[in-house]
Amino acid sequence: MQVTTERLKEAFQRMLEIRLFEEALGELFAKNLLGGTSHFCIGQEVCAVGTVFAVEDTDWLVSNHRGHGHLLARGLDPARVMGELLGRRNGYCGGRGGSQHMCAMEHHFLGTNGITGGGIPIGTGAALALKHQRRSEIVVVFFGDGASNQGTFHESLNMASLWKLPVLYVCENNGYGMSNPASASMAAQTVAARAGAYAIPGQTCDGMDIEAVMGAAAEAAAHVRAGKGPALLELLTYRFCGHSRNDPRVYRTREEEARWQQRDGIGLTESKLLDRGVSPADLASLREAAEARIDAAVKTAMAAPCGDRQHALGGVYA
Amino acid sequence: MQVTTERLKEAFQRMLEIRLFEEALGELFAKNLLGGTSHFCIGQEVCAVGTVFAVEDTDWLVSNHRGHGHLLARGLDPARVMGELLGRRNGYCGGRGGSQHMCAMEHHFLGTNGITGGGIPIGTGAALALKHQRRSEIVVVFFGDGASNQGTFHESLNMASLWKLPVLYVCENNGYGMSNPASASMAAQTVAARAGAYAIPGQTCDGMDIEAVMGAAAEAAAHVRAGKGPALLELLTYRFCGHSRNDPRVYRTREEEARWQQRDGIGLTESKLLDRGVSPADLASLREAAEARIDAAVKTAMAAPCGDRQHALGGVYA
Amino acid sequence: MPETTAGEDRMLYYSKAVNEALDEELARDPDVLLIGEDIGVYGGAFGVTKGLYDKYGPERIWETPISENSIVGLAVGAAMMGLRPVVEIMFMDFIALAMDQILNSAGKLHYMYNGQVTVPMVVRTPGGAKGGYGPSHSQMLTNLFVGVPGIRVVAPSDAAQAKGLLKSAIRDPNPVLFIENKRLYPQRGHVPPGEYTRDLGQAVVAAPGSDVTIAAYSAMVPICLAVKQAVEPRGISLEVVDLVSLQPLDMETIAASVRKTGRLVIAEEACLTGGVGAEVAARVAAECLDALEAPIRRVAAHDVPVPSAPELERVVLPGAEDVVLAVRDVLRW
Amino acid sequence: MPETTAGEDRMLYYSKAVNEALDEELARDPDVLLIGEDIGVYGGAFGVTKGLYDKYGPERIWETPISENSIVGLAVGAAMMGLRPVVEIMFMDFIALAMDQILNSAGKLHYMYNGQVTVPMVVRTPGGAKGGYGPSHSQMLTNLFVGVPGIRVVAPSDAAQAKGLLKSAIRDPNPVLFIENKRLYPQRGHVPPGEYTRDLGQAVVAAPGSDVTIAAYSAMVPICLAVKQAVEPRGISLEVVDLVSLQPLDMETIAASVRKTGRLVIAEEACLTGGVGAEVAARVAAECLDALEAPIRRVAAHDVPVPSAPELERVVLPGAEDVVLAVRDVLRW
Ligand SMILES: Cc1ncc(C[n+]2csc(CCOP(=O)(O)OP(=O)(O)O)c2C)c(N)n1
Ligand SMILES: Cc1ncc(C[n+]2csc(CCOP(=O)(O)OP(=O)(O)O)c2C)c(N)n1
Ligand SMILES: [Mg+2]
Ligand SMILES: [Mg+2]
Repeated sequence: MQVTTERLKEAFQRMLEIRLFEEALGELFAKNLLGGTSHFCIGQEVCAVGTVFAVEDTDWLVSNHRGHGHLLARGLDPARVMGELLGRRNGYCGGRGGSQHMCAMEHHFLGTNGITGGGIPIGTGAALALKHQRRSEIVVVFFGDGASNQGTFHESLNMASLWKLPVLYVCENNGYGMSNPASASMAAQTVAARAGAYAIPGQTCDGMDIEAVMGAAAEAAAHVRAGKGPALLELLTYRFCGHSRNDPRVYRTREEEARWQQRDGIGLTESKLLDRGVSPADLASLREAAEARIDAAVKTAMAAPCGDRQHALGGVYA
Repeated sequence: MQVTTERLKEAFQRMLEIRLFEEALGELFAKNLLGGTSHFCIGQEVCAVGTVFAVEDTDWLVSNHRGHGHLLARGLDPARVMGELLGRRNGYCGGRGGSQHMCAMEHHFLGTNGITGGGIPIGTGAALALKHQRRSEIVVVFFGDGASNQGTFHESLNMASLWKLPVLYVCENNGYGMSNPASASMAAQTVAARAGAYAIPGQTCDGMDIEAVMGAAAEAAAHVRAGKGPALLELLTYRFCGHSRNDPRVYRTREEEARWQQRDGIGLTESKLLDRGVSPADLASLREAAEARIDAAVKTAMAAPCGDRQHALGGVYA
Repeated sequence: MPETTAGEDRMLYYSKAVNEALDEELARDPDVLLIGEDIGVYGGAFGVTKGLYDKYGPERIWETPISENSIVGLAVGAAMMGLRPVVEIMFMDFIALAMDQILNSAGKLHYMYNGQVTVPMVVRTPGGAKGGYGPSHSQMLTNLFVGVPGIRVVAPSDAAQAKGLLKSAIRDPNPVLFIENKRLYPQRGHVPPGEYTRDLGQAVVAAPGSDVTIAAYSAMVPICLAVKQAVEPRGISLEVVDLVSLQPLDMETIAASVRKTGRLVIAEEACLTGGVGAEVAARVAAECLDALEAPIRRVAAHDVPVPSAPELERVVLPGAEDVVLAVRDVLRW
Repeated sequence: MPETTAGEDRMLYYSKAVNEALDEELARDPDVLLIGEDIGVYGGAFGVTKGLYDKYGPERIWETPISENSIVGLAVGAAMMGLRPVVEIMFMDFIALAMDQILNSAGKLHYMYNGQVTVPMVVRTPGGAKGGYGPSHSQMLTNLFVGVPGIRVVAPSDAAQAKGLLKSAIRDPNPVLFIENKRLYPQRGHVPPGEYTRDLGQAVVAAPGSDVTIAAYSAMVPICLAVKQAVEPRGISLEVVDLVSLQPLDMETIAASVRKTGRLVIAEEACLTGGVGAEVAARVAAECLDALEAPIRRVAAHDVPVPSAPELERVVLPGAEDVVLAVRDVLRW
């Protein structure tokens, strides 16, 4: 896939926005302005942006607990995503869902999901609906290496393959399920190696290289869109941060982290842009735009009101 | 594996007993002397006897809903198995469990299981215990092609492989999960093809050939017993009967059934014995012994009393 | 399965009534799909979907591998996209495998996604024992669902209800757990001709009376009706209230009956502890304490797995005698 | 986590008390294993298993992939073979995934296999909300388990109980669901030194009183104790009964208290409908109707998913004010 420089710049800015968004979130956590927990995707921005940019805006996304990147990559309003995290009325779910339960139907975003592996059958069912309705969109389901050990992975990929459903399974293999190294959680060496058990194409791709991800995702999406059934795309990546709030990361070494950080996908993208002749000044203005956007988002969200008693108690039934 | 003629004769008689046992059961059903339902293994006797005969009597067995063959192959008293089916006090579980929930710890039989796929993690956990206790036995888990689509299959095989647990997974692929053809339920062509996803050996074997089954099972069991981790053995077989009571078998043709019946494992074993020079008279006396044993078992079971109120209500907690 | 049809006055098997509802809804609305195991040519373990595969084919009848949790998850995803999937879980016991998708997805999405999606799906499943199916094939697991917000639960007790309620359930924008009953499948009942639906949230006074209210659901309703007949000659008048809806409970109908009779017996096939009966009793005791002339009696299965032997099963499950004893109890007070 | 230790008089975090129980039982009995996700070097999502992996290694601490149903199934199989596995389910919400193995295996095997096996396993899991975890990480799902025969359910409300009960649970021959609480983990309490166990089936009068009985469990107990203190100056004397055991319920202790006070409030963090409170209310109404001077009041979460925003969460969950209102209600009668 040939990625135009314009598109690459957009991707670069979007990845920056995601990172800045989560860094801002980290500060809010540090100031105790947020309750609960949240899972950052710092380090994995390429996976979200590369995949989402490679498919159509009308394609449907299903995400997991680590969904901020997916949400922002899809073009949701950062102020409303932040509002949701802060539990505000302006949030996409009015503060009811929070980080792990955020949905934006207007953006064809079917939701983040707090149950590891829980989104896999839901996305598969959405694909079943698309097939039934003879629509041309596809579904992209994001999940992690850890989630690929859940029974739902097996059950869903099997059915999707049998029925040739239009669904692209994207596994962001960041090497760990929480603290558990992928090598200790998966008997197979890669998640893609499991594709054979479902007679679907499985491919492993460098998840730090935006062009590689966009290329692999576009190819896999084309296969799916052509009606040939599901595909499994594994993106090798790394989260630079802890699993969630307050993770001292005892299960891995600082050296390993440093090694991966040298291959930071945002930095790599920056180099690509410089190589393509984009000027440092241009890059700086992209960065400024990203910063301005996130700053404004945080302000808007912080200023938004919370829901009231009726909002808390109503709307359980349609 | 060289199977001695003596052993082959034993296997032959045992398979006959299983078939006669279930035919007797069929008559009891026809006379409405039994409630509920039951799953016959007529046609699949080779799988049960071949596998169970290939492992040690102290190895542990976990079975599924179609367990009469496994129970009898292991040498349980047919009168007590029949008693259990008839809900009698002499049954292995005093009539509480019935066909799908029968256990015989004295025979290292960890139970049949009415939840499709439910026995797979249980057997895996038993293997974990054996490993923890540094014991030399292994666990054999029986299940069907249909069960291999449950999440527990995926989850359990993955963990067993990671931890090199001493468990042999034996899939009796009889081509159908109830009415659902294996080709419509599994995206992969064979169950054994799924073994690769767990980095364990997977082998498909003719489930109508007793020597082949004994050989393959012995080999797989040796692998497992040597501490090399689990193995998956798929036995291609066919149930000549319906899935359960009152199955009109609309999902398959009489021609297909006839084709398989020509390869009846009991008949094939008989031919093997004749080829080895066993006389027809010898075979007839094996048959008579089997008939006598099952006749007696039915009589004993029918004469046994049912449990009382206290038996129904007590013993929920240890 | 021969059906007597006398003009408009049709006697249908409960299973056939369910089948008719499915058939009519499949015909009416192309968004209705069936999803489940062995629901194709086989027609389901209890024959409920018989004929529908031939009529509607694989585009409408999705016969699945054995994968309960994901099957329900599929339905959730399809429902979010606007379809109206109807899942069959072959025996209610197996629904435990799908508990996650029912509890954490189906029941929550509409609320937690702030109304952006509805989840118009139905999970049909037969509960209850039928003489010898054993511990993993005989449970009435209503206890598991009374505490799950966001889903509706209905349990029809006869053919007419089964048909009307299922049609309503399919048209309802919420996830509905539709509890059938193996013992009711072969029972016949009058079914009105043509199109009709039934209110999903409404209890029904199945037979009026004045001395004791018996609140029951599913297969306990015909048993209680039989008890009513049996004790009538002794001058005892029972009012049988068919709960129909277990979530929400129609407390109005129940309370009105209790206020009339002053005495309440609740009869269900589920285990005693933590059951629908507990909730009804707790609410009645809170709302109608003044009207109660005797302690409420609950009739339910013993808190024991359902054993396989029919002789043992009969001991564990509630029967007519248990209802009679409870009635005697509340009257003796 | 610094711990104050003044001679024998130790103040331990609830989470540390659980940790001590695990540590002592691992040391005492080589058949005790821990099984769960991230329970190794990470020490569990709430730090409860911290240090145990270093001490006991992978032969005793089985850190698993994310596979809840099979993890519980593994424990069942291991328990049948004589081990005493202790499973950690990271958040109680995820237990829905393992419902099948709990309901259809763990709870049934001893009975249905006619006593040939026992299933001495524990499933530990933290229930409840803690300010912002959201709908899939905040539930107190006791409602799902009150109707599951064959398992014991305990829910300790303080550190001392947590330690003693967990040790008893591990030694018990039955499957035990051991419900911890995220909000209690960082609370400290006196823990007796050395070896001790606590009776798994016994409720405890946490604070005696004479006007109203409040029956509560888990994190609602400290809330009710605070309410007791708060209303005392107004001359209202509350008796707080800590249920401790939810299955079986210790009706003797509860009934004795109700007979003394004549008034009952039940407080729990689970959803109102179909909860432990319903069962307690139903039993008290049946057994002590004569002693009741006012209708029983239940305080519980609204029948709503737990929203993520802490402000909304507070509305949905029961708090001290709700208990106070309920007390006022039963006294005004
Ligand atoms: C059913 C369930 N089990 C466990 C968890 C706790 N949990 C949240 S994220 C996570 C790790 C997931 O790993 P992976 O799928 O690799 O995604 P990653 O966090 O690495 O992005 C775990 C164990 C959960 N949320 N749901
Ligand atoms: C969880 C669960 N789902 C469905 C069933 C109903 N059922 C019983 S056996 C069976 C088919 C199993 O197929 P397979 O594993 O191939 O075994 P076979 O019957 O062919 O021996 C089904 C669907 C069940 N008992 N448990
Ligand atoms: Mg990961
Ligand atoms: Mg099969």
